[in-house]
Amino acid sequence: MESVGSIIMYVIIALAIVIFSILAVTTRKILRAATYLLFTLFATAAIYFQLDYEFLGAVQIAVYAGGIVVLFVFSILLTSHPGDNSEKLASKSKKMGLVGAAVMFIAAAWSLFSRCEMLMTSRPEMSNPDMQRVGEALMGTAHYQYLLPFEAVSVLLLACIIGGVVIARKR
Amino acid sequence: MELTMLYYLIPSLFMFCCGVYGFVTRKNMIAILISLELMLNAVDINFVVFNRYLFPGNMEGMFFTLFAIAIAAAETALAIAIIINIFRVASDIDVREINKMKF
Amino acid sequence: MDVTLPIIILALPLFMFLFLGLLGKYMSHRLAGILGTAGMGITLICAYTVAFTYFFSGNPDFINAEGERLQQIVFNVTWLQFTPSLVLRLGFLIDPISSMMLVVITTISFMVHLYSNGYMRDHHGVWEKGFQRFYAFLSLFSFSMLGLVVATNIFQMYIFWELVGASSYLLIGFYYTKPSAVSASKKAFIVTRFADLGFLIGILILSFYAGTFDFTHLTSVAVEGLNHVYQVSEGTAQNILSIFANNPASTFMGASVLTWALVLIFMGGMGKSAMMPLHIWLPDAMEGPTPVSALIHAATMVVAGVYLVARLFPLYLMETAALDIIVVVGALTAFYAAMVACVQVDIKRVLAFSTISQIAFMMVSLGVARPEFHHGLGYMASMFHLFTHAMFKALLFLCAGALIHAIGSNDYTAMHGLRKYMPITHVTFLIGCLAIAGIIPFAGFFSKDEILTACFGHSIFWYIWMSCVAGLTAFYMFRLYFLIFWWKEHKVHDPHHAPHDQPWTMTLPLVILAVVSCFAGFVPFGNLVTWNGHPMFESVSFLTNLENLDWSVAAISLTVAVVAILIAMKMYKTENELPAKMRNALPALWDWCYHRFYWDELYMFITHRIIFGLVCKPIAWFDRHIIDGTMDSFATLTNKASWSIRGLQSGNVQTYVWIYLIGVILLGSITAICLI
Amino acid sequence: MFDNILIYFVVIPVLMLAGVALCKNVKQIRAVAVVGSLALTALSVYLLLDYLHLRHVGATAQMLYTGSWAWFTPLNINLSVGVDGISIAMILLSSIILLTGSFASWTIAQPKEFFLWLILLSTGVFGFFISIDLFTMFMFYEVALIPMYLLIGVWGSGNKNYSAMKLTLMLMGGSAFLMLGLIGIYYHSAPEGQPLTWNLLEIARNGAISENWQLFLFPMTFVGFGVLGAMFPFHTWSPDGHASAPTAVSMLHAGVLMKLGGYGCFRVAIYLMPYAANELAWIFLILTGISVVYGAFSACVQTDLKYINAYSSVSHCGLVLFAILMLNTTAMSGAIMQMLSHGLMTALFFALIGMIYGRTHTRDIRQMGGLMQIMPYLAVCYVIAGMASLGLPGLSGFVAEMTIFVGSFQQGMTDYLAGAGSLRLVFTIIACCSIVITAVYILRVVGKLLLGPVYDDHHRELTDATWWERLSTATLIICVAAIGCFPNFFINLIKFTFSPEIFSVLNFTQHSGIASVLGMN
Repeated sequence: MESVGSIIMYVIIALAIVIFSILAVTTRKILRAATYLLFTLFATAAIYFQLDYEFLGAVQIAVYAGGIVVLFVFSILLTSHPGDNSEKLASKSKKMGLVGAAVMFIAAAWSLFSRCEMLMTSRPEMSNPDMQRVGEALMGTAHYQYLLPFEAVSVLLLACIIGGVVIARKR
Repeated sequence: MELTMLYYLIPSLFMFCCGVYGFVTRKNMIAILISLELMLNAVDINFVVFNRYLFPGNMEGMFFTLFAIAIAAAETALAIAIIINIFRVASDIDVREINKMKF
Repeated sequence: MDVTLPIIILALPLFMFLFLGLLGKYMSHRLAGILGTAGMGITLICAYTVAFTYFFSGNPDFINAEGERLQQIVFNVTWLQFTPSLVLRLGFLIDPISSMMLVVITTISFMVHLYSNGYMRDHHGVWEKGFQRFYAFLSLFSFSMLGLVVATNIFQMYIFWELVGASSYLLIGFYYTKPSAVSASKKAFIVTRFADLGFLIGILILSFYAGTFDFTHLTSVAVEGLNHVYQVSEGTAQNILSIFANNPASTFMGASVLTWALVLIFMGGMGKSAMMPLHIWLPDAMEGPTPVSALIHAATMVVAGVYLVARLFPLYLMETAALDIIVVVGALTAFYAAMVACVQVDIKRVLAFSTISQIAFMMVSLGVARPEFHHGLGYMASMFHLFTHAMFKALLFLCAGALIHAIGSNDYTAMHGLRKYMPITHVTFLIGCLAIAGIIPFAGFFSKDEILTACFGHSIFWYIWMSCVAGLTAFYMFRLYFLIFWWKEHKVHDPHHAPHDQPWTMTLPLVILAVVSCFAGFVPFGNLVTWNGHPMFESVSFLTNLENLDWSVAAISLTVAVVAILIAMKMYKTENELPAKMRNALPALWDWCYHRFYWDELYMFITHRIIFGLVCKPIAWFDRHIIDGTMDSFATLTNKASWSIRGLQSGNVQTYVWIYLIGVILLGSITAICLI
Repeated sequence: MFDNILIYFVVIPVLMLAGVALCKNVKQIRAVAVVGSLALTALSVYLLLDYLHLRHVGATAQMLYTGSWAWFTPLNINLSVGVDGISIAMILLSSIILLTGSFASWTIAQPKEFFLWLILLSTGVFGFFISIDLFTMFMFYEVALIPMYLLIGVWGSGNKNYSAMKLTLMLMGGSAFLMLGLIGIYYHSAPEGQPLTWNLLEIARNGAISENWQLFLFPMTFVGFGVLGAMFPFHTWSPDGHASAPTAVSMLHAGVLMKLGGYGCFRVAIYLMPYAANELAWIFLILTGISVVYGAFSACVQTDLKYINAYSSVSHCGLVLFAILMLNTTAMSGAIMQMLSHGLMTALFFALIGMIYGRTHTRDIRQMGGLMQIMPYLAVCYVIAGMASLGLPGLSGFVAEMTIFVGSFQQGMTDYLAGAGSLRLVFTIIACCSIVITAVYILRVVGKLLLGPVYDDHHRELTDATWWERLSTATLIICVAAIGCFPNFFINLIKFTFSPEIFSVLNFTQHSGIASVLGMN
């Protein structure tokens, strides 16, 4: 049994995710969409916190909410014509998208519910992964340690930095 | 009431479907990118949830998410660089117009 | 026999061809002419030596104790080995007919070489363009023709047969800037090529059954070293016949295989010797320079067909059906050509048709020859006529060349009354005409008389037929003679440019050939050339031929000839209305003769309308549109299929997502359904 | 490995490739190409003499100079080499044509790239002829095909993209069949339980391909090689391809590459699958027999010089395959002679056409005439080539055709008398007819193009051949005349292979396969 507080917390998080997701994809002003995305990301971070992954939550806030959204905002400001930052959606494509998303949602939800028992296990106890464990796992080369992907990602990031500079540079 | 996996998977699924909806309906490339981020986030949540509920002793899900976040950041940065570049060339970022590279 | 002379006979002309052909343009015209003529002169001497050695030396290699002439193979080198037994050899065979042909070819060839030194120049002494080339081609032709007659086997003959065809092509087309010469040369080559197809298939059949190409094996027996009795003994005949008879396929479409082979081989002869219906190339071949016509299209190459049949005569004797075909073809051709010759305007064409007719005489003579009658008189007569005809027809052509050279036109309408201006030509031409008309004692009389005798012995019908042709011959030749030299006076506008006799290089051959034409008839051919090598007469003297004449036949033919000459004289000696009246009396006949019975038109129709129009063009169309169209349609189909699915690759990311989504949902539902 | 002389036929072209790649200007490239191809020619002449010497002193092995080096052992792929008289003849032909082709492309645009591809192509050709391993053979075959696309597509003329694409696709289609056939042969190359092999000689020795499999694999390989040999109805790449290709490529393609088809047909298809060769010969006899007359008839009405020659190649190469299918020593020897003869002759033709085209800028015979007066050397060479083509004795065409006709006729009559149907006989006679049709189209061209009055007065200013063109054509003419004058030398070189001990198909008493199918008795 969970404490009532965490249930209330969950409800708030879930509502935030649902509402801000919908708003992020339906709002006509692109800057607002970015803002709603930010809220969704915050809600996601909250989930991580609630599931005891504090480090992950922190990364989520720092990288996603802090970095990516700022990038979005910048790019929106750079690419939108003044006074023309809204778009009209064709109702047909809207409907189609809605139907597609709904079908997908129903199908996935149905398959989730059809395995309801399996998913109804209670949350096991877990010691919060402290920074030492995270650090060791990230920097080790043994089983369940991730130095290689870490390096790969770092190289990727480097490539992205260079790529971003090259692409965005003025000729 | 107990907060089982299902309780976390449903909002994440919802988020994912919102991402899909946004991806197929929006015309602005940045909006599409935002939708993409939503989908990524939903997947991240799933990883974490599964890790937390099914293999609490391990950290694969968490690390996967961690790397996914890093890669998403890289990808977004690059995508935005491309978008800005396209905007420079075409002064428009409507995805329907950007089809010079088809066929 | 020593191999040196035979090798020189073959190698020297070949060398002269290569020498003049490759280096000719670096030497002066005069030098090329002198070299060519000298080369031919040496060949002539060698050939004469060989022939006279063969005929008169009494060497036991050449003549046996019974006085029978033998075949001897001087050398025979393997050239191409088809199968262990079937070997194509190149060699040198001497026997009566090849020796005789050596004499004929080298004589005429030398005369022509000499004559061309004068002919291939205009009145101001400027040499014709390509003079060296002309001599090179003449040498090539001489080489090929000599190789043909000394062939030891039928395939060697075929090889040189093709080579003479090619050199004839080159020489007819000597004036290659003239379209008519080009098309004439093309026509000559293709028509003879078509005939050669028959020859080739005939050879293939013959060699398959007989297992050899060699004449010695095909036509004689009693192999003793290199000497072969030139005779088919009873045993061999049975042997060869049984080869053909013991096979299950020995008859094909009602005729024996041997007959088929021989008829097909004769078809090759028909092509080269311009027998109907393959004669159409010869009149056109007159587009070549006149010396060439004299050499190739009167004296040597065109008699190759006769020579071929004579060569295989013992085989033909085994299948007389083939000989009957030869008679019919020959007789029809002789008559047809004589008819046409009566109305032609171009003097070379008249001579060409006369050639066709005379060769047909030889063919008929071969066809009617049987051992039973006068020891194969027809064979001897044919060879005799070949010999005399070569001489007097070459003479006539060279005279015609002199006339053309002097006048600058081929038509008698531009000549008339030339007897005063060109006396030597006049006399020599007259001798030629008398010889061909068969007036005693000129050469043609004796040989033609022998032919008629042979026909008489075979069938009275063909005798009468051929006598008529002989009469026609006398008529058209004297028509030509009178129209050129009499009819009316020649109008000369400028005395300096009056027609005149030619330089000595041209006159000398005329005189020599005229003398030969006067006396060639007295050569005792019956003792030299017979089908089995057996001499016909016991003793030989200058008058042998005269003594052995069948005077009843001779008298009739003489009468016919004289009457024909008189008619010609009446009609053409002075300008009168008679020819026009004749023409108007039988307009259709005249028309048909004048247009050579429309053979050319028929061939044009067949080649252009049927072969080109109904075979080649449809095939080419079929290839481009059906075959290639099918191949292309594979490509087009693939292309179309690609285009039709091209739209899926729209470049629109959202479309891809849609497709992806649909795929995911479908896959998911399928999985779900399967799991349930 | 490098002690085997044969390997140098691949090494020298590779060195040439490197040399051309390092060259700085056109003179160096020409030097490398000429020196390299001269070296190849010298090497092949040496090989020929040495081979004759070895045979003379009593070497009786089927292939001499054999060698084998493992390449990929899990699939038993080796680089196996070995030659007999036929391969040597083909190698000699290839090197001569490469040499003359280098001269013929003396002034080509972008010489470096051109020669690189050309030499790569010839590497494939030489490799193919020295290989006796099916896999390496196939590989070299492909190496020879691919450069063709670029050579035609880049340096060609006219509708070159279409032609290059068509040629490559059709030949690739053939390769697909061929690969299927070769792999099939590989999997049946040895009896149950023994290691599989790609080696031709071992496969033939094992004789393990079952009759049913032969019936399947024979058409695959025969069609595969037959496409390259321009067999009806897969010949349509030939006119377009040749018409568009640059001179040297046409020469090499018609002169050598098309021979790969014929060579492969007897070396692989007939040699390894004698049973099926005997059973199925009738199908291909009909097709190739049609090729012979069909190509000739088509050539009669073409107006483009290269088309005429391409169709004539269809006819002549059809005769090669036709003769091979006679399964008779004489005819098969004739087929090899015809390959040599056609290779040299058609190379000469294409060289001359290229030279004429380079001057007049048209290949339409209606637009030209009287070239004999303008460029006598080229015209005389053309006449000689034409004479060789129509089978004038003393030139190569005659001996080849006559050997084929004699052999085919013998086989046809044997069949016929043995009650095995008259198919061979009938088609032999039909094929004989081609000599007349050949004369028609050759003389038509000669008459229209070279003789007669000058058609276009602008042509009067054109020049005759340059020294490299003279060298190129003279070499070919000498070779053509050499074969024509001394055929027995070549026949003896070839004949060793076509003995019944080696070609087991020659042992078959004529089977009634043809008769039973067509009901001809």
